[in-house]
Amino acid sequence: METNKPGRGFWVTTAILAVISIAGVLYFWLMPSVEPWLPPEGGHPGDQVDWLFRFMSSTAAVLYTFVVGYVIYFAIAYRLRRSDPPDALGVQVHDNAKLEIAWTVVPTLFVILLSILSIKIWYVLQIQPTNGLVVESIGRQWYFTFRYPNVNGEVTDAMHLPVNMPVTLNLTSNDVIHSFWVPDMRLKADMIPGMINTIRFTPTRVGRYQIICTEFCGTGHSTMDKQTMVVQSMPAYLAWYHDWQQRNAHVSNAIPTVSSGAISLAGGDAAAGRTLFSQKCSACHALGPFEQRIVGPGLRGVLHDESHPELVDGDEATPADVAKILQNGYTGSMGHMPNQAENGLSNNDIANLVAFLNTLK
Amino acid sequence: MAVVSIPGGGEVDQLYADTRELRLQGFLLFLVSDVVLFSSFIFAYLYLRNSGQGWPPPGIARPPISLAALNSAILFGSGATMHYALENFKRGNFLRYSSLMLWTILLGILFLCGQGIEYTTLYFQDHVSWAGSGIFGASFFTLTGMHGFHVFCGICYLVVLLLQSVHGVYDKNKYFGLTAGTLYWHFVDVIWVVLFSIFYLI
Amino acid sequence: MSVIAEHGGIAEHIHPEPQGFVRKYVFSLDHKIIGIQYIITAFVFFVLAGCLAEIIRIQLMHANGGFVTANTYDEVYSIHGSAMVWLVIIPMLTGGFGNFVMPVQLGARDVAFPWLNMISFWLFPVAGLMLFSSFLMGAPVAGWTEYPPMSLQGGAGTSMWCAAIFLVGVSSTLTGINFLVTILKMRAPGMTFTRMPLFCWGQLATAPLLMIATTALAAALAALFMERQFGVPFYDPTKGGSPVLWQHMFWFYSHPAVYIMILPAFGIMSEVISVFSRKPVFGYRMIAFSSAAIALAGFMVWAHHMFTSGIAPYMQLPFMVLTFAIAVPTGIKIFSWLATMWGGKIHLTTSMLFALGFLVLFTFGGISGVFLAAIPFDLHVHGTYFIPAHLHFVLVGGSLMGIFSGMYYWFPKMTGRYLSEFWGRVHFALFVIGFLGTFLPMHWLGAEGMPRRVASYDPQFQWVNQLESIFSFIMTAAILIFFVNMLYCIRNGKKAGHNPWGARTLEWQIPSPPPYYNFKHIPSVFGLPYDFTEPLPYTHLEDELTDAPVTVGAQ
Amino acid sequence: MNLVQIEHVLAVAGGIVVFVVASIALRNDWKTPGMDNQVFKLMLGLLALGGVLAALAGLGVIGKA
Repeated sequence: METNKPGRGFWVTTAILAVISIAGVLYFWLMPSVEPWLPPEGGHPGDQVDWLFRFMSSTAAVLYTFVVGYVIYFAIAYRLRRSDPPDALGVQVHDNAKLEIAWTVVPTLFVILLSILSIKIWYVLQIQPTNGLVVESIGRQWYFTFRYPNVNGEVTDAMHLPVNMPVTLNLTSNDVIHSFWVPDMRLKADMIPGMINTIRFTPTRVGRYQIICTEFCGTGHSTMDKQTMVVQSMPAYLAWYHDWQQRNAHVSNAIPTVSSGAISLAGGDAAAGRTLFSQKCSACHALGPFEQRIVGPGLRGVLHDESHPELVDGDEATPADVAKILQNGYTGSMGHMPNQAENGLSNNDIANLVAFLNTLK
Repeated sequence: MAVVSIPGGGEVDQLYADTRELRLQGFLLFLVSDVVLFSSFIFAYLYLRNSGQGWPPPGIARPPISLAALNSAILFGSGATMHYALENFKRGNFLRYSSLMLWTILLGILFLCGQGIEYTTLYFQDHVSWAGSGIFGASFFTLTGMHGFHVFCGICYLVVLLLQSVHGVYDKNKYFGLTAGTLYWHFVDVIWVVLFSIFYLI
Repeated sequence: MSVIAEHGGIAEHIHPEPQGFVRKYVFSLDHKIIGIQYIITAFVFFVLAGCLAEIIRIQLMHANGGFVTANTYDEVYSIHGSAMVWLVIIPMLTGGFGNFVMPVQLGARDVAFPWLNMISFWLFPVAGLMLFSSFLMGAPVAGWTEYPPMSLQGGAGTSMWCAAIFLVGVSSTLTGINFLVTILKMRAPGMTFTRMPLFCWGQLATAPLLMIATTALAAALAALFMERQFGVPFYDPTKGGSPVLWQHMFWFYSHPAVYIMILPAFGIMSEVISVFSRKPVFGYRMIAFSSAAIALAGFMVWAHHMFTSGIAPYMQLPFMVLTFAIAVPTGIKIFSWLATMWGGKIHLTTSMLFALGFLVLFTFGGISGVFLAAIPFDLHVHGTYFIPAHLHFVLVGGSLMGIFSGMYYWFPKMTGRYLSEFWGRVHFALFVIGFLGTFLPMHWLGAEGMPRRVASYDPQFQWVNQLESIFSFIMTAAILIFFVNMLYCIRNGKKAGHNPWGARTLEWQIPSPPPYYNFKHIPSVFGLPYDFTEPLPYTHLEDELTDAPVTVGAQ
Repeated sequence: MNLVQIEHVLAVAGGIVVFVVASIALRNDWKTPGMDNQVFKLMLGLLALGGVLAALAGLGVIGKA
């Protein structure tokens, strides 16, 4: 019967494995960039994700080196040798309390540490600045469109962003579930019809980055990676933005802030409102009955629906109240609707929209 | 009956103490999985209900509570008669057993009739339908319909049990079928307590 | 002599041995025949789904695809995934090995409800045929997860898919009930929970998952079916439904399903590693309890598949931490198996080689699972090729390696003959090389920016995909060798005797293949089956290998 | 009395009867052993609760029309 204690070979192997795993740890911490493993990093908080990747990879390197090393070493060192009788038995140990406690407690501590670090970085993702540029992206079969503040119409080619400016990106979908992913920014959120998901980040490197849909969305899903996120310097961005605004100027006279006080609804033009609706509202609202939700409810008969005498804010359905909601936006049980500034609506636009909505019966 | 002679058979006795135990456990586990089925649909209902459209969704009338309460009382009553039917069978009082079984079946049918009235009123008077009334129609008719189907199956089961017991399939020492029937019927009742609460009371 | 008849007792489990071919091999009530039926059927579906996998790999040889149309490609991977999960791995590990081995290991003559067992089995090939027949009417395209609203747009076959998965779910649920009652009630005298072989512990942890989680899936599928066929709104947001509801209900099943697919394989590992190391399983209790812990925790982590779906941020945290926590019991198992090997006299049979392969590959899949559980990293790789890489490491590197290990281990018990060890080694070597070459680069592809479920992709990834495809052919060759080996050795393999591996669990103490009643006399158990220095911990086994008659018949 | 009122009255009466009967059955069975009886007791308890709910709903104390 062999001894119950590990022999010299075991400790030598352990030492070799320790050296290899330390090398692994050093590699993952000291490598100048994560680029062999992840795409180049293009912004904040992607750098945080990279940090977590380094941490997890280095600990995984330790664990995996030891598991694989021991499997191979044991299989060779403790194999049944030709000199052994065929019915030779191994060392009959059943358990070892200390060892078992150790390999329960150490991974538990590691799990706690990993949880703390992950939560910390998760928290960084949650507290990204909200005061920057607000862009909306809508997933469609099979392309993305983008909306910018104070501009009507949707950008359908590329998403332009200024460098070093925090971005709030509101995502939704027009048909099935898509997912918005820019590998270089390390961030992703699903675009789900009927919901708005938000991601916030700050691009820090000028360049063109691929935008990829990562949720299967139909036959064209494979081709939904052709659009790019163009991160440019502030002047270049502004030039693009103003050009884009100019090209859409015939639709609206954009205003920067939420106006205070009641909006005059006199002289609202229903026809202009209809055009505006298809540009500004139709991503989230259908013209069907209330039940037909996209993000918000269907708006047919919003002012003339006997089964809905009240609007979401609890007030009576009057043109003035509709205008108030358009002006201030809404956040509550039905979801979130951007306010006047975020939607880029002028007072005149609101009057036109209310006039249009009033015609729906 | 097929039999195996086994030396030292006392141990075999310990092994399969009683197939009644096995069947009982199997049947209870079946009921557990049925509970999970209902729970999943109830989860779906509560999830949709809280998805921000208000409840009942605008333009939809809840079914009247008076009929539902009466209907519930009928179904719960059938649970009580079923319980005493089994009690009487255990005591050997076959006549009372059969009459209580008949009452149970009758009350069960009454419950289904009540539900039929409720459905027709909803459909013809309030124009609430399964597929055409949004999540209200979907969850209400799916859940109550599934329960109604269970009641229907239960009634068929009870009829079979009654006929079997008339033909003497069960006796005072061997009546697992009746236990299972009672368990099933109680289960149907108890599920209704939950459905009644979540559809009519909250 | 005692006769147990009036009680209804044992007679229920001792039918006279059937004689006709149909009653013996087709509509059999015998758990061993049913187990083999499961294994054969699952292998047939394995071949079909494997062919689909090769279509996927051939398509991806070129960045523009072109082997099949994008729509066909979507159908192919959807059915590949569904079939591999529901028609191969789950039935193989629970219905197959569970049925064949578990009752014998418990010292029982059959499962608790043989009729139910037969029904469970026959639902399974029917469901499988339905699933594959969905190709005839436009198979589902939205992957094995079938997220609505996409699955609401899918072809008519999507409804067929719902019905097929529903049926195979009913089969799983019934099997779960059957196994749970068997394990709780039908253990041989003295076979306490702490003396049960660890494979039975694996099945004990799996059975409640089969029973409970599968029912939740049935509800989700029924709702999807109703929505597709009758327009009942559950998931369609334009009618008030919620697509995220499906994700919750689906993953409430499908995460436990992951453990349904791995816990029995864990059980096989414990048996194989202990027997071929000639050592007791190290830390029996910890391995057994960690199975239970994994099964329990498996119910509370489903939303880690939905970190990008916009569930409330504070809701994400408990799911992340609990998912991390599952690494602890899993780690305990891996470490315990390593310690079992330490100081052993390791027989490097094919079965043991696959067990070692399991340790190496599954650990990698487990570690990438921890990566995925961390929300910030998951936000990067979710929906990319990192996910197929991870899931193939745990399902192929874990479950399938377990199945292979179990096949080489129990094949002598099923047929009385060995599988060829030489070809087994060839199978092992080619399979591991092919597997690593196919799936290891996928991690990198995903992290670098290749989304999953695409029929064409960015040309910069073409060389990696070609490499993977070539290695996948090696893997296919390995599996062909395995099948030829099996088919050849059923009749021509070396005779194995009743206990070729020197194992000590009950199934090895009776002849191979086991007789209809398994045991002439039900043994009593007075110890664990892993003490190699002690005599066997069973009584009443003296007659099992002799020709002494057992009295069976009407009286 | 119109139909609705009759329904209310019957619901209250039925609910009370169910509660009383189920409670008595529960008390009689309280000490019975065996798994089936444990389940029966649980179910009887819930049945009694159901009776109370039906009666209260009939009274109009709880529930929304």
